[in-house]
Amino acid sequence: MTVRVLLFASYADAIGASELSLKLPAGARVRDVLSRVKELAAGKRIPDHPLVAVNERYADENQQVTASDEVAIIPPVAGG
Amino acid sequence: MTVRVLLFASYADAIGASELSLKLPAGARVRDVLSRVKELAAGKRIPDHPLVAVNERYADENQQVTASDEVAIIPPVAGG
Amino acid sequence: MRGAIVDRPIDPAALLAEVASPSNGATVLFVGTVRDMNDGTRVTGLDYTAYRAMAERELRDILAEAGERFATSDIVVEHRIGALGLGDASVVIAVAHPHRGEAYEASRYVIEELKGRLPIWKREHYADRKPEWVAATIGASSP
Amino acid sequence: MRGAIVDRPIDPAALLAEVASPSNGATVLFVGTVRDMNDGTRVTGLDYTAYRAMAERELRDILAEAGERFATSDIVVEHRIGALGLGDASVVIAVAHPHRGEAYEASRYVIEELKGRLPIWKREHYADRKPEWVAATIGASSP
Repeated sequence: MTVRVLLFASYADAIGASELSLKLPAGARVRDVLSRVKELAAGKRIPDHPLVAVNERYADENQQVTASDEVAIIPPVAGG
Repeated sequence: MTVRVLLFASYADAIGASELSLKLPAGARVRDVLSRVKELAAGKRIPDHPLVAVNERYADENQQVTASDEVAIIPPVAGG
Repeated sequence: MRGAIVDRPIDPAALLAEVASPSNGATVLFVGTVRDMNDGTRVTGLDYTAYRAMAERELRDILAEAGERFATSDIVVEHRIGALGLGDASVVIAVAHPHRGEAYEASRYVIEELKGRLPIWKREHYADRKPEWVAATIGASSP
Repeated sequence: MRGAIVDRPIDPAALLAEVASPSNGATVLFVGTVRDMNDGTRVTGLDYTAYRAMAERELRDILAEAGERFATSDIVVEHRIGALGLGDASVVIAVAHPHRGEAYEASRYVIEELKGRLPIWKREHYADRKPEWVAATIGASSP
């Protein structure tokens, strides 16, 4: 399946993209998405356990993802 | 000496005046001012120990007053 | 710092502008307004009266205390007196500070001290009976 | 209750008007503004960027929590994104309540939760070096 991954702010700058389409096996979990991102060139600039959201809700690394999900890797927030 | 006494809000309504000029002996204290006010017709409608200010500062009943002082008898405050 | 007893409507936006500064990151504005109910009785309006010279002096003291305690001089307060209708602002407090914690705490300090110390009284008007002076209601039941 | 991520200036007076009601006795307005200093460095401006759909959803959750916890539906929040200059308002929170204690507490709840949860980031511009993304600064050093 292909999963859409969003990157923001310092993470988008580090990877050089604000959106990725990653091919993953069915049944993949958030941690598998993160592993694939970290295999990219410059992927090492993303921390090992960043905040992640699936479909606009904070999610843990154990959560399963499906082809229609939107996965976002969230840098430390700084609103307000 | 003659001392100027200010009354406000419910106390002014009770006494029927917003200002009094009371003759008091030299050396009189706040408590003497209060006793004189309570001797007035309707003076019983003022509590025994109301808040008092002398020259715009809260004062206790033991404070001496002089002829140039402005004594105010202060109902429970309700600003804000 | 500025504190005043006024007998005209208060403009909250003007007080916000008065404390604004690029060295402040947080501004807290408190607006006290006339409620339509008090202790279950329908209120139609209020008259505020003050021992004005003392109220202004006491307000200056409170501002100086808040300024020292919370390390800011960007505090402005206006308390209105006279006849007020429902929803009218009776008191507005603007506090600006580099940091938000202190801005909230200074605002709260000023409103609590002001309610406990300013020689100001209010007479409530009701739909169904004669106006009455309101006794102090410091605490949970007061706005 | 209304929460929005906006890309235009925020009008605090409009938010005050939006929560006004004669059944409320207290309104607390929080305004977060761009400071000229952060950690001792001179700042000349900020860019805010957001994961906008999620930020709006998370903001709605925070408002619902605050509304339930403090028993009011009179809460309005706008967070601005885009390029902001010194002194510009980045976030404005208006809360009205019958009583002041709850108005202050609800306001504080919303700003703390918002700072901890909204997927919004800022890049600071400096007088003397290249812009940098600002790491979360929840706590005493943050406005």
